[in-house]
Amino acid sequence: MSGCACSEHAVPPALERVEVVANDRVASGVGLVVLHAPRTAETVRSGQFVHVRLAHGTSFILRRPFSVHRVRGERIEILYQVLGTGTRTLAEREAGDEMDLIGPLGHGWEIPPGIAHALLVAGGLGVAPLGMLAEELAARGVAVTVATGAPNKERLLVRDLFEGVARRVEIATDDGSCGTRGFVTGVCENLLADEALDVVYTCGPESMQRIVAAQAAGAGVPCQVSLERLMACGIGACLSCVVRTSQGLKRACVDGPVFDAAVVLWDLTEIPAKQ
Amino acid sequence: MSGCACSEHAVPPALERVEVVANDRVASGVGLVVLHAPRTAETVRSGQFVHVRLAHGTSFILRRPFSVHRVRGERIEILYQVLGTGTRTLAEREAGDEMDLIGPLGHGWEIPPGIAHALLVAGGLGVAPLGMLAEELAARGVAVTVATGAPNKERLLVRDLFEGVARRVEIATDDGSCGTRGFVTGVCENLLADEALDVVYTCGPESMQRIVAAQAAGAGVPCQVSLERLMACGIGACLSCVVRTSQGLKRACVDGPVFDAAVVLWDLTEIPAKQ
Amino acid sequence: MSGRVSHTVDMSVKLGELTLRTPVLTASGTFASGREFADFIDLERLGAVVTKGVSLEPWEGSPSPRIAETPSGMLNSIGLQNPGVEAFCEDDLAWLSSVDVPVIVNVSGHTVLEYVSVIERLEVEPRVDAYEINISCPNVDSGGMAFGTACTPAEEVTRACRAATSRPLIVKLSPNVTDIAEIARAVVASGADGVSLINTLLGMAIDIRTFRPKLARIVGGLSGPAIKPVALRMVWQVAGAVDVPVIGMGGITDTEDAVEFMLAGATAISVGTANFVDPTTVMRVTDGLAEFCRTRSIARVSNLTGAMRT
Amino acid sequence: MSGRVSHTVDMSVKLGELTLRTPVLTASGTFASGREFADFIDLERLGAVVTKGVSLEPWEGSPSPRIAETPSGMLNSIGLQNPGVEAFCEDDLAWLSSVDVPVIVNVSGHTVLEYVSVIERLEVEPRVDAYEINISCPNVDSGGMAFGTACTPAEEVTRACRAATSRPLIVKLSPNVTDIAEIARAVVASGADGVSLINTLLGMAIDIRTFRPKLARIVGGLSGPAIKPVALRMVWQVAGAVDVPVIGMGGITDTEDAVEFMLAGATAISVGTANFVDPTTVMRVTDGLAEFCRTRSIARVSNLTGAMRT
Ligand SMILES: Cc1cc2nc3c(=O)[nH]c(=O)nc-3n(C[C@H](O)[C@H](O)[C@H](O)COP(=O)(O)OP(=O)(O)OC[C@H]3O[C@@H](n4cnc5c(N)ncnc54)[C@H](O)[C@@H]3O)c2cc1C
Ligand SMILES: Cc1cc2nc3c(=O)[nH]c(=O)nc-3n(C[C@H](O)[C@H](O)[C@H](O)COP(=O)(O)OP(=O)(O)OC[C@H]3O[C@@H](n4cnc5c(N)ncnc54)[C@H](O)[C@@H]3O)c2cc1C
Ligand SMILES: Cc1cc2nc3c(=O)[nH]c(=O)nc-3n(C[C@H](O)[C@H](O)[C@H](O)COP(=O)(O)O)c2cc1C
Ligand SMILES: Cc1cc2nc3c(=O)[nH]c(=O)nc-3n(C[C@H](O)[C@H](O)[C@H](O)COP(=O)(O)O)c2cc1C
Ligand code: FES
Ligand code: FES
Repeated sequence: MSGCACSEHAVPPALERVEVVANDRVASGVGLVVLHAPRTAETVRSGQFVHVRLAHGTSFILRRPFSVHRVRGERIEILYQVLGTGTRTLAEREAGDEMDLIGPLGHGWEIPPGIAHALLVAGGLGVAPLGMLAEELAARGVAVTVATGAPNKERLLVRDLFEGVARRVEIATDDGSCGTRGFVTGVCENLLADEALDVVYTCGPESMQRIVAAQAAGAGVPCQVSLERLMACGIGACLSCVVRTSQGLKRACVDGPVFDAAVVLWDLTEIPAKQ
Repeated sequence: MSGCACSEHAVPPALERVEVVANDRVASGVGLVVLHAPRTAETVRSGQFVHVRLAHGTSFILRRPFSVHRVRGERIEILYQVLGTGTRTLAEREAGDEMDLIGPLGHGWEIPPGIAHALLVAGGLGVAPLGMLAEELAARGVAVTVATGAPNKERLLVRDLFEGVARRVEIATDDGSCGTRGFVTGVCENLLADEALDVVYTCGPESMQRIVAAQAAGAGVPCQVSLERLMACGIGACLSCVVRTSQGLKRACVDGPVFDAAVVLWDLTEIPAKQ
Repeated sequence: MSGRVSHTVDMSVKLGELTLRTPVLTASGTFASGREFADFIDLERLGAVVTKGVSLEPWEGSPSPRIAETPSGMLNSIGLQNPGVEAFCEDDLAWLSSVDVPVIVNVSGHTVLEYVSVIERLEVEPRVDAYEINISCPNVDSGGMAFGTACTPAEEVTRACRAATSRPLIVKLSPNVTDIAEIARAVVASGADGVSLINTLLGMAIDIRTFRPKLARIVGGLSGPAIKPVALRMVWQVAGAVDVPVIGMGGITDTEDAVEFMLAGATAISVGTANFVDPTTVMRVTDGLAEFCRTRSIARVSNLTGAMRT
Repeated sequence: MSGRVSHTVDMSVKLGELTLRTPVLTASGTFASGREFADFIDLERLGAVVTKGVSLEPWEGSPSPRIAETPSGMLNSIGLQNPGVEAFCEDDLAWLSSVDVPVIVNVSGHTVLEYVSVIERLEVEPRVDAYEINISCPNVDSGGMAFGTACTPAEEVTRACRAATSRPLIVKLSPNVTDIAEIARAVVASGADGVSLINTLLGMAIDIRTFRPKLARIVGGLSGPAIKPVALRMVWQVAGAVDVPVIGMGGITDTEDAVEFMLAGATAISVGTANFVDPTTVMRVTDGLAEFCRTRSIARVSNLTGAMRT
């Protein structure tokens, strides 16, 4: 996050050759890949991402950005949704396969000193960068409340992780097959009214984040959002990933992906949803 | 071969989905892949080839032509040299992998009725389309003499197959590590003088085939050559593979790859050697 | 196929007077006259067969090597090798007489007169449904692309061909120009009933082992998926510039590609290089287009033409 | 590295007056001013850093989405977003002052006057070694490519820039033209000390789910391996047409690609899109070129320039 305290401690990114340790389907169209990536595992901060080269040759050339979902020793975990060429290739990778990534990248979540209670609001795959954050907050003694949404029970993700570290987990499904029927923004609204919160962290579809940001602003709680943009370089050189803010155009890859919701000028640049 | 009797029996090519049964390194830079390809196995004739799709996606798009080396039941064998992108990909394929091919393609070797003794002259990978031929000739009671050459003993290919079916096998290596020291054309010259031959079949570098053709012509023995050209379609539609003959331009993929040496107008269109 | 929607899609498209069963054609020079593909597909399900280029006299074409593979594409310098219009009528058209599919003959020439002479010979053949005038071949020394890279020669060829026939006349445009829309307007003003694009982009490759060009003719035409973005842009520009049907091509490999070209403004599309990769491509794309429309309740495939929203 | 040959290769090349340590440069707009790559490579081993395009005032660039992936390539419509020449001098040039590498500043403008004004501001900066005049950006509405697709405007910009500086002046050419050699001759006659090519090919992609163009600006520039054959052909044509050094680029990803461009006539080469794929590409290519020469006993890398045998 531009100008935030954490940037001072950020470690420069490096090209790291990594090995697939495991790669499993965890929900319909969603996989979890575990990578042996000691340098990234040691240096990554919650909310940062890695830029992964999924194929050699020239069939598709660009890397793909993925949040680091969790760290376990020398391993990092990536939670991914199978959408197109790149993520299809990722789903085919098996234990022992090698690939390379650039990381850790971007400014992650900011944990303001002295906070007592944080709300994490996730929509769908938005849970990915919130996993590490939930663990880190809990480890620091910050009370964590989670609101997480999915189309249905089968596509609800990482519930166990959240239930392991959070004080309260509220679930919303479109069809009501688990938790409240409806969108996660409804749950969020209630929690903002219910709980004494110091900060809101959110990730998910941009339209959802925008609503959460407005709700938080309405409740007077600071909010951090994590925005996706199409990325070529991932390291700040190409300007493909810009986000409009009240401080001018910012690069999602180095100035974000996490931004203070208060500075974001929401527009229609969201990546069209695939499904 | 244009206008030869065998064409009447040729079966139209088809797109066949095949499975890798085994894929092993058989010499330095050379592999043998066994494919479960029932239709091709049943219909292919010696000297014909298959056009294999080694990759999906668009990194490299063209198929690769390979001679059918041997047939065993529902399986075909391809002997291949690792040279570039395509053959490197082929070398990585493992048992169980699927791919598709178009085949059988081209006019293969012609076995004139009533012949008693055939000479097969192979240079390097030129052994590939001669394997099936040697077996077929032997099965028909034709005496087979083989002259085969390689840079050295380690790179000598399919000696066992030839020794199993041929009456006489003469070997030439550039460094003399096996058989005569020198080129296979030297051995061929001697055999043409030594033996009463009805036909010469040759495959290998075009410069070598050209010499063998001249030697055979000098000895008054009919000679068939198998020519390589860069091929896009493999089925006669694109005209990328033309061979100059006294009967005009012919397509190596459908009018060849086997041609009567007497009609070939040798020129400098040979594919430059990689090694 | 989705089980929920069952209405059939009207796959026909109109190329001027000509009504085609489907918008899926073959790109000239990549499909011969169809015979070689009859082992793999049902030719009668095509919108039309566009034949290889035909000239007045037999052409030898270029020396070998004639192709080279490049990232997501290939270069070719076949050089319009063909047996001449007479042999074409005797062999290819005769063979096609037993196949129920429209035939568009791709016409080549070194001079305006040669184009006209080829058309004159073909006028007596009932099996010909339309002409595609190739003013964009990068692989012949005179004629070919030279006609397609400036307005005046393009107009001259078109006018002369127009005078020689009342059959539908499609002019095939070269992408190797600064302003393809300008050339398109010029040929339409000169009597073209439609335009097709793109022909290949002029390219080159060098063998770093031998220091020689990979093609004997040094330069050749780039085709395949690599050129798709350029082709699509040009189809969009041309469709916005002229009022005649546009046949779009350049790297079409699957249904998605075909849809993109139609959305950009193509009335019909041609499959070229992909025929070499998968000889059943045209059937896959035909079925895919129908399915694409069906699942979106689009009644007519022609509704896709120019439907891009900006 | 082969153990048998141990002589060192002279990797320096001359771009007019400028002697570069190696022929490997960065392509404008793909490397910012090098800072972001300092974590991955040793900038001082580069032939030169070619900066992103700089204009007089800050430019906002194009709306998002600004990129789209295509077969073996990508489209971009960044639209020359940059903070203007003043901020460029304060930030980028200041940062570069501690790095020992030649700096070539890529100059953009909407008008001839704007190009000149940018140069005038940069003339007082000692850290600038040469200018690359971008008359070929497809992503701005006025200026940019419009200057690069006809001789007269290309000549005007070049003459005006020439008058403003005695530093080496390189003009970056657009591939979206009928005859790039003609434009090259025109800019050299107007005072260019060198030419660089190619900029991106104008292309387009459509999202078939939304029926919308994938780029907010509809069209954008195609780069990456897909365009290599076209770029190589143009470098060969231009190298044969002018007597000044040619900087070749377009899809260079590895040593083989770089060798091809030099054989075709390039004195130096630039790596663009490949920097995104592998940020160490320039180092790989630098080492690879030295090794290529070493194993072939080629004493000077510059001997490769134009060494294609036809
Ligand atoms: C900072 C960041 C973190 C992300 N973290 C995750 C994560 O943890 N888990 C996860 O599943 N996804 C994540 N994404 C989205 C993920 O990058 C895309 O889903 C993925 O790139 C799609 O690739 P594809 O080849 O399958 O799709 P295709 O559509 O075939 O890709 C084509 C191009 O579009 C780009 N693209 C497509 N969708 C997106 C998208 N939503 N965001 C960015 N680029 C896109 C691709 O990178 C590629 O360049 C993240 C994106 C960003 C920017
Ligand atoms: C009829 C026929 C039968 C063949 N049989 C065999 C065989 O049994 N075993 C074997 O090892 N090789 C055989 N070859 C050669 C084989 O096709 C090439 O070695 C292979 O295509 C190289 O592909 P690559 O991707 O590894 O090389 P690359 O050089 O990367 O390929 C680039 C392009 O050049 C073509 N190409 C390169 N070398 C050749 C060549 N020598 N002949 C034809 N095309 C080439 C490729 O097909 C491709 O289109 C045969 C060729 C022909 C025409
Ligand atoms: C091998 C080959 C031969 C071609 N011959 C012709 C031709 O004779 N006449 C013509 O107008 N276009 C010819 N073309 C161009 C194609 O018809 C088509 O315009 C071009 O290849 C782009 O489409 P694609 O990318 O789908 O191949 C040829 C293309 C190839 C690859
Ligand atoms: C994201 C991006 C931004 C670019 N910006 C510029 C620019 O500012 N000025 C310029 O002259 N060229 C610019 N280019 C063109 C490149 O410098 C180069 O000419 C082109 O991309 C071809 O090389 P490549 O295929 O190696 O990328 C840009 C290219 C890309 C991909
Ligand atoms: S992805 Fe290149 S600047 Fe952000
Ligand atoms: S490879 Fe196409 S005609 Fe022979």
